[in-house]
Amino acid sequence: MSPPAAPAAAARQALEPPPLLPAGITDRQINDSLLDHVWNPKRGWLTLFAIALGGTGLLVMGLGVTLARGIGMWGNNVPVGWAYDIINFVWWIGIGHAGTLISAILLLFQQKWRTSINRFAEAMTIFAVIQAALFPLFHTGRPWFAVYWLFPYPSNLGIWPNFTSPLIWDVFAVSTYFTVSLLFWYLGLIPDLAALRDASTSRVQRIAYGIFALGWRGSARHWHHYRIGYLLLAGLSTPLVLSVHSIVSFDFAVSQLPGWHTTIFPPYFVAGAVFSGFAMVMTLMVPARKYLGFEHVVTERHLETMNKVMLVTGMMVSYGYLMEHFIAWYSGNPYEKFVILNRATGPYRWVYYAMIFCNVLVPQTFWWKRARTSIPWMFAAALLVNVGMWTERFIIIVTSLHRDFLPSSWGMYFPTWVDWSIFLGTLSFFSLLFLLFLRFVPAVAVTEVKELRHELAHEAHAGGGHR
Amino acid sequence: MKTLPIYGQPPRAAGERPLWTSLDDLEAAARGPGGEFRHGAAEAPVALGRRSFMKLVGASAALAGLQACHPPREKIHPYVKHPPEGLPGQASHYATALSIDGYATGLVLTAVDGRPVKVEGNPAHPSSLGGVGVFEQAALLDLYDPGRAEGFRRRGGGLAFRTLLQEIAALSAAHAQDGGAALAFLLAPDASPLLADLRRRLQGRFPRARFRVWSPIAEDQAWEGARIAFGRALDATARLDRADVILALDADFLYGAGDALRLAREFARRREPGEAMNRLYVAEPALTVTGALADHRFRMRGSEVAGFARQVAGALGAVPAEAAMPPGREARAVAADLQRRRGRSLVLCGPRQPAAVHALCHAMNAALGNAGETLRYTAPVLGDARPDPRALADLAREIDAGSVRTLVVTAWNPVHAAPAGLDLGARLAKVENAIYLTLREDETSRRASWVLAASHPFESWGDGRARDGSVTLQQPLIAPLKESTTAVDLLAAFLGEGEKGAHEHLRALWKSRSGPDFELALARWLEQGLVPGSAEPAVSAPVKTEAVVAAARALPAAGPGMEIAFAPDYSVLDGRFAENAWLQELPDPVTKITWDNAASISPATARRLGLRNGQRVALSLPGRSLEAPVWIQPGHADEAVTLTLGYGRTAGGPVGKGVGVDAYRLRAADAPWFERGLSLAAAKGEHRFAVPQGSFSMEGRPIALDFTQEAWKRESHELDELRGAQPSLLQAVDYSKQENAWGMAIDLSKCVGCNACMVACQEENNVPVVGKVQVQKGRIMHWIRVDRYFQGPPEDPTVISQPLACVHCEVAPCEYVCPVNATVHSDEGLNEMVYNRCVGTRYCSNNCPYKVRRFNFLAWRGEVAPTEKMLVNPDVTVRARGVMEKCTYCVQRIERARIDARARGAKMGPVQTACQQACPAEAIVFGNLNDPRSRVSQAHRDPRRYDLLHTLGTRPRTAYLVRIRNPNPELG
Amino acid sequence: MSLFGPGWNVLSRASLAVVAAGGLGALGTVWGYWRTPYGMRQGDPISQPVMFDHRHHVVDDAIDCRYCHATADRGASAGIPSTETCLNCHAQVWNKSPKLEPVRQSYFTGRPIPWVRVHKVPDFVYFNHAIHVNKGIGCVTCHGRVDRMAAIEQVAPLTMSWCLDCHRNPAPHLRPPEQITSMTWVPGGDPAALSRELMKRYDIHGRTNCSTCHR
Amino acid sequence: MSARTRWVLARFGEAEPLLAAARTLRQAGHPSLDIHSPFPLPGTDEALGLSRSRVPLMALCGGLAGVGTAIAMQIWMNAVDYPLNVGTRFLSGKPNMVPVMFELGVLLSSFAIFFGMMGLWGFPRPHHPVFEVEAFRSASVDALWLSAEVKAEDAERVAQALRGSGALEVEIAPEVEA
Repeated sequence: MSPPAAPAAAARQALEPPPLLPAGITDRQINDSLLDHVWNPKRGWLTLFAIALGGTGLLVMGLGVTLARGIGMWGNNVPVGWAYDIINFVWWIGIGHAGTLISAILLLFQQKWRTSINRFAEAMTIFAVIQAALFPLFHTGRPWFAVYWLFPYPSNLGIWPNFTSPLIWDVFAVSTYFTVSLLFWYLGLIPDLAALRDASTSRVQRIAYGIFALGWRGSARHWHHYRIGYLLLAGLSTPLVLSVHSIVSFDFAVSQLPGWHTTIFPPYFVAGAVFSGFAMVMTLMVPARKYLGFEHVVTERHLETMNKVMLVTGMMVSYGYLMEHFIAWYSGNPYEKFVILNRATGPYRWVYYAMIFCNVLVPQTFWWKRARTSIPWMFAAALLVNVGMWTERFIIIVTSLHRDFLPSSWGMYFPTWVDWSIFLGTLSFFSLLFLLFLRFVPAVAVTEVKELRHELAHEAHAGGGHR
Repeated sequence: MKTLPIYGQPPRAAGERPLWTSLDDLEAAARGPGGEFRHGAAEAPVALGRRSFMKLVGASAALAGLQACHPPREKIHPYVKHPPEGLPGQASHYATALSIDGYATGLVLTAVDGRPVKVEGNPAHPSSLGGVGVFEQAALLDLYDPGRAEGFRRRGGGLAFRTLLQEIAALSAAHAQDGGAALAFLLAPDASPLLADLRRRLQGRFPRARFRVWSPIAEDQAWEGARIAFGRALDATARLDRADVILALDADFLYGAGDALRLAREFARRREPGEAMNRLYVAEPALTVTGALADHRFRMRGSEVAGFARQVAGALGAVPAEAAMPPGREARAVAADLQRRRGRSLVLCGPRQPAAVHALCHAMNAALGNAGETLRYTAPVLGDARPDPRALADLAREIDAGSVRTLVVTAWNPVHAAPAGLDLGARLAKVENAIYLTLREDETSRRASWVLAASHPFESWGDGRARDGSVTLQQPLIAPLKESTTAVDLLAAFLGEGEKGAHEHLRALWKSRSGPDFELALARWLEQGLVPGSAEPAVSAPVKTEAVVAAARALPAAGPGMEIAFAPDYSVLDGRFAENAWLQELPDPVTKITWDNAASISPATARRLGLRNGQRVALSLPGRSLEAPVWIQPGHADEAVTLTLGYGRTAGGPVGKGVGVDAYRLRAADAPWFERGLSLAAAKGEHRFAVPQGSFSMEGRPIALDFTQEAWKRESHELDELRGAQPSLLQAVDYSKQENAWGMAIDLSKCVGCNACMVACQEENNVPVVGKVQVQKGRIMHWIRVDRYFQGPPEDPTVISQPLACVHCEVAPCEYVCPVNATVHSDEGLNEMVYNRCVGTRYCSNNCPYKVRRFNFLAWRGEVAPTEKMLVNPDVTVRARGVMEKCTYCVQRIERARIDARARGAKMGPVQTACQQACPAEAIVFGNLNDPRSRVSQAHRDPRRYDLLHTLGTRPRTAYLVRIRNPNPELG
Repeated sequence: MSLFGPGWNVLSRASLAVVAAGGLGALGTVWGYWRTPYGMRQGDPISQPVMFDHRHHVVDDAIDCRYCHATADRGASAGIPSTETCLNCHAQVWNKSPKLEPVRQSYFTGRPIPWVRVHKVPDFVYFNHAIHVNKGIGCVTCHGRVDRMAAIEQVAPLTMSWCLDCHRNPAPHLRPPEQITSMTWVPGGDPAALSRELMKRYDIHGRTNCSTCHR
Repeated sequence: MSARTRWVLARFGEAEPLLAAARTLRQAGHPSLDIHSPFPLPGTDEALGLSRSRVPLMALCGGLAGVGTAIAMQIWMNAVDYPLNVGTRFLSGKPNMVPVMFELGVLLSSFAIFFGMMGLWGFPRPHHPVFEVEAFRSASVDALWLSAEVKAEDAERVAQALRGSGALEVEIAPEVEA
C-alpha cells in the first residue's frame, strides 16, 4: 500500500497500542529467554512446592475421612443435598474454561496476543478440570460403585445408566473436555519439546524431552498436517467449551427447583466460566510473569486486553443476575420470587452481597485505563472475582436448596472442617500441578512466539502498521 | 405339639394334645439361666428367634471376612425338629394386650421366625378398633433394648430365679408371723384381674400389710370428682360417635394411653362436612393435640378453666347461681350450643383439673341429659388398684416411723417421679428389703436393696382390662430375652406359689371364671385377643347437686401471677419411655421438638420478658428451682409456663440419660399439675433444640388447606385449580390397563396429628434413629412426617397438621435426574427406590419438591446389639451407608399379598400400608385406583380432594382432602 | 550424533502398544471374570458335613424334591430339611451307618447340622420359591440335574441379567404342574403351543419392575 | 529401494533461497526432499509439492462415528434393551440425547485428529538419520534446514549444488547400522 500522509501517520502512531514483542528480538533470544526457567529453576520453587504438597495432604485426608465415614462428615443434609462438593465442582470447571477458550477461540479469531498466554492457560485448564473431576465421583454416597456404574458398559446386572439424567451428560462432558484439552495441549507442546530437546545441554534432559518430543523434526511434512490439525482441534474445542458449561448448568436448569429451573442458565454459566477463568489466569499470570521474567512476552498490553475481557464477561454475568431477578418478578411465580428475595434478605444474604460486590462492582473499575494497567489492582481484582464466582455458586446451590417449596422442609447448611479441607486441598493440588508445569514445561508457546515474530516482521516489512 | 392360636385363625374344638404342655416347657425354659433352652422340644417360637439371630450374626461375620475373590460360604442352620406353625420367613399374627398405666389396649403382633417385629391394633378390641398409638408400637423397641435390666440381685449379690423364690418365700413366711405389719406394697395401677386376685389373696395372708397404688400421672381427681357428684367413684367413658357438640375442659382426650384410640376413631368419623359434623370447643392452657383440632379454642391458664366451667355451668343452669359464675360471651355461646343438642352433647374434663371441676362436668352432663347417651358411667375398671396421690407421702411417713421392713415396688421409678422435696431415694435405702421390679436400671433401682429384672409384656403371661373393662389375655410372643420375672410371679412368690408360673396362675383364675369347655374358650380368647362380654356394665347414678355446689364454691378463685403447668409428655409420657429412641426422636406433635422437653410460653409472655427461643431461664417456686430452655409456643396461655414430665433422667441407659430437664424437681405433692407464684428469670446460655420442621408458616402457599363449613359451601370450586390434568409435553402413561394402580388419600379433616403413622412406618420399614445431633443437622430419617402449620395471629393461631410421605408422582422429578436408574416407575405407578442400585448422588432429593427423600449420610446402624437385629423386618432391606431411601407405599406388603394370592392362583386382595393400618383416625386410605369402588378411588373423587404442589404437574398418587372446620357462627 | 539409535523407533512404538494393551487387558479381565462360571461360583461341588448324595435319594429312592424341601411350593425358601426329616427314614434304614453319625448327633444334642449354602442370591434380592414353583418353573430349570450330582453345585449364574432373561420371556421355561419336580421332563409335541397354553393357564405376566425383586 | 541412500542437509539463513533450492532440486529429480524450521514456514507445501492434508477427512469420520455410536448406544440401552419409565420420560430420539451425541462426536473426532497425525508422521520416531548431524539441532531453535535423501553416489553432487544455492552450511549425514 502507498505510504500515508504524515499527520495521519502521526495520529496512527499515537493510537498504536504498545507492541506485543520488543523490537529486534531474535528467535534465539526468544528461545533462550522462554526456556530459561526450565534450565535454571527459579529461586524458592522448592519451598512453594513443599507448601503445595502439604496442602494436598489436606485433600487426601478430607477424601479419606469421607470415604471411611461417609458424606455425613460434610455439612450436607436434606434439603441441602449438594453444597461444597458441587460448588467446588462448578467453580473449578468454570476456571477450566479460560484456557481452551483463549487458545481455541482466540486462535480462530486470529488474535495474535493469545500466543504469549495460551500455553499457560491451557495448562491451567487441565489442572482445574482435574480438580473438578474429583467431585462428581467423591460427592456420591458410594463412589466405589459410582466409579463404574456411571459409565455405559455391559454389566451382568443387565441395567444401564439413565441418559435423561444431566449427571450422565456431565460424565461425558467432563471426561471429553479433559481428554480433548489434554490432546490439544500436548499437540501444541510437541514442537517446543523438540526445541527443549535440541537446546538442552544435559544428556538426561535431551533423552527425557526427546522421548516426549516423539521425534519431531520441524519438517514441512509435520507442519503440513500440524497446522490444519491444530486448527481443527481448536475448532472442535470452541463448541466443546460452550457445551461443557452448558451441560454443567443443565444439572440445575433441568431440575424443578426454583432458582435452578431457568432457561438463562447455559449462556449465563458460560459467561461466568470465562469470567472466572480469565480471573484465574490473571491471578496466576501476574505473579508468574514476574517470577519467570516474561515481562517481554506477556506485556502490559496482554494484561490490559485480558482485563477488558474480564470487564465484558463481568457485564454478561451481571446481566445474568439482572435477568434472574427480572424473570423472578416478571414470571409472577411466587416460588421464584421468594428464592430471589430470600437470597437478598435471607440468612445467607451476606454471601449474596459479597457476590454482587465481587462480580458486579469490582470489574466496573476496568472502565478506567489506570485500573486496567495497574498491576497490583488487577491482581487484587482478579482475586476478588475468583472469590465472587465461588460465592455465586454458593448462592445458586445452597440458597436455592435450603428453602424450596414446602416451608416444613426448610433447613440450613453449615460447612464442616472436612468441607473446608477438601476445598483448600483442591487449591493446593492445583498449585502443585501448576508448579510442576512451571518447572519442566515451557510456560509460553515458544514456537508460536517465533512464528508471531516472523509475521510481525513480515508485516512491518510490508509496511503495514496495522498490528 | 400345638402352639399359640394364630390371630384370625379360629381354633378347632379340642382334641389334640392340650396347648399348654409345650408352653409349660416354654415357661420353664424361660426360667433357666438367661432363658436358655435345654432341649429342642421347647423351641416353639422362641428358638426361631434365636436361630435367625444366629443367622444374622453369621451373615455379618461372613460379610466381614471378605477374602480372596469370594466371601466364605454361609452356613445354613435348619431346624432339628420342625416348628408346628408358620413357614420360615412367613409372618404370623398373635393377639395380645399391653397395659399402660393400668388400662390395656388390644394388639395384634406380627412375628416372623418367632421374632415379634410389628405391633398393630386389634380391630376386635374396643379400645383399639384396629388403630394403635405411639406408645404401644414403640414398646416393641423396649423389648429388644440391650440395656434392659437382667437377672436378680440382692444387695449387689446375684440370685438364681429359684433361690429368689425361696428367699421371698422365707421372707413372706417371716412377715406372715405378724400378719404383714412390716410389709408394704407400692404397686403400679393395673386393671389386671389376675393381679387383683393375687392382691386379694395376699391381703388374706397379710391382713396388716399395706397395699398402695401409685402413678405420677394418675387420674385420681376424676374419681374424686365422681365421688363428689355421685357419692362414689365411677369411670366416665365418652361416646364421641354420638356427640354433636363437645366441650373439652383441659381434656386432651385424643392422645395417649387408655381410650384415646377409640375416641380418635369416633371423633374423626364425625369430621366430614355436612350435618353430621361435630363441633369441638376446647379450653386449655397449652396447645395440645386435641386443642389443635378445636373449632373454637379458649386459651386460659389451667387454674382459670374451673372459672370457665362454672360460667358454662351457670349458663346451662346446671348448678344454682352461687356455684356458677356470670357467663361471658363465649361461655354463653358454648352453653347455647350444648343446650341445642341435649343428649347429643358432651362436656369432658381433663385429669389435671381439680375434683370439683369434674363434679361440675358431671352436673352439666346430667343437666344436658348426656349421661347414658354420650357418656357411660361404670364402676372403676381399676377397682382397688386406683392410684392414690397420697401414696408416696404415706409410705415415706411409715418408713420414717420404721414400720416398713419389706417394701415391694412394682410402680414405675417412684424415686425419680416422686414430688419435689420428698426424698424417697434416701428413705428407700433405709428399708431393709426394698424389692424393686423394673424393666430397666433407673434412679429407684440404685436405692433398692433387691432389684428384679421385669419381663417385657410381650414376653410374659398376664391379663388386662380395657378402659371399658373388656378383658384381654396377654400372651408371650417370645421367651424372655433377659433373665427376668413378672409382677404376677413376684406377688405369687409372696404366697409361696412362685414356681407355678404366671401362666398357671392365669389358667387357674380363668378356669374358675369360664364355662364348661375351658380349653376351647381360652383358645378362642387368645385367638381373638378378647374375652367377649367382659365389659363393665353401665350404671346410672343421680348427681348430688348440693355436694357439687359446695365443691364448686370451694374452688379457689383464679388470681394473678405466673403459673406453671405440668403435663405428661407426648413422647416419653411420664418418663417410662425415656429410654426409647423411637419416641425420643419422634417430633412432639405440637412443638415438633425431638430429644428434649422445654418450658413453653406464649409469644406475648416471651415479649414481656424479652425471651428468645432456646434461651435458658431459671424457673423458681418457693423452695424449688430449675433451669430450662424456653420454647415460644403459639397458642399458649399468657403468663403461664408448661413443662412436660419425664426428661432429665439421671440414671438409666444411654438414650434418655441427661436429655431435657427434670420437671419432677419442681412438682409439689399438693399441686401436681398447676402451681401459682412461679418466677421466671433469664439465665445464661442458649439451648439448641433439634426441630426437624423448618418453618411453621405456609408462607401463603396452598399446602395444607382448610375451610369452614360455611366457606366450603361457597368456595369449594376453588380447589379445581389444585387438581386434575395439566398441559404437558410428556404424554401421560396409561395405567388403566394394569390390574392395580396404587394410590393414597390423606384426609386432613380426620388427621389428629398423633404421629402413630410415623412410628408404624419406622417399625415396618426398619427406619433408623439418628440421634439429636444429626437431627439438628437436618438428617432425620422418618419416611412419613407430620407437618404442623400455624395460621392467623401467633397468640391464637389455627393449627393444621399434614402427614407427608412420598406422594409417588406419576411425573416424578426425582426419577429422570438419577444417573443410574436407581429410582424408576413400576407398571402399577409406584415410584420405586432401588437401594442396591443407588450410588447416592442426592440429586433426586434435591429435585424432590416435597423433600420426602432421606439419605444415609452415615452408617446409621453402625453398631447394633444382637437383640436389636431381631427387631428388623426381614421383608425390607436394611439400607447401607450412602444410599437414598423413602416411602415405598409398603411395597413389601404389596408384593407379599400378590405372591401369596397368585401362588394360590387367586386374585390379589386389598393391601394396607403400615401408616394406614396404625392410623386411629382412619385419615390415611391406600388402595387400588383402578378399582372404582375402592375407598381410595372414592376419596380421589371427593370434592375435597386436591393435589399438593399441583402447579408443578407432578401428578402425585397421594391426594389430600382439605380440612373442614365447624366453627359456631355465633362466635365467628 | 543423535541420542537414539535406529532400534529406538521399534522400541518406543512397541512399549506404547504394550502399555495400551495392558490397560485395556486389565479392564477386560476384571469385566470378563464376572462372566466366567468361576466368577459366579458355578460348577463347584460343595462338600457337606453329611455326605448326602442326591443321586441316590432322587434316582434310586425316587423321593420327590418336596419331601425334604417341603416349603418350596408354599414359602419363600424351599426349606432345608430338619434333622427330624432325615430320621423319618434313617431311624429305620442305615440307622447304624457311621456316615449318618452327625445326623443322629444333631438329633440327640438338638444342635442343627451346619450345611454349607450353595445357592445364594444377595441379601437385597427377595426371591420367592412358592410363586415360581406354582407358576410352572421346574426345580431343574434353576438347580440343574441334581439327580446327577454327588455333591450339589451351582448350575445357573444367578445374575440379575439371568433372572431378567426368564422374566422377560418366561414361556419357554414353563412346564405343567405335575412335572415341576421332574428332572427329565421334556415338552412333547409342539413346545411352542404348550408354552402358549401354559402361559394362559398360569396367567403369567413376566414382571421386570425393580420392586419385583428389590424391596 | 534396494540401493543405499544418504541424507544431505543444508542450513539456510533466509526462507527464499531455501525454497528456491528446494524447487531446483525437485526439478533435478530428487523427490524425497524436506524442509525443517522451528515454526511453520509459508510456501513450503508448494515448494515440496505436498498434496492437501487428509487430517480433516479423518476428523470428519471420527466425528460421524462418535455421533452414530451415541445415538445407537442411547436408544439401545434406554429404549430397547431395558426400557424404563423414568417419570414418564421415555428416551428415544428426544432432545435429551443431544448432549451425549455431541460430546462423543467431539471426543472421537479429536482422537481421529491426534492419532491420525501420529500415524501420518509415523510417530513416535525418536530416531532419524537427520539427527545424526549435530548442527541440525538448531532446526528446532532458529535455523532453516533443507534435507534431501539421495542415492549414495549422488550425495556429494547434491551437496555441491546446495552450497552453490546459498546454503550457509551443508553436511552429509553419517551412516549408522540399524
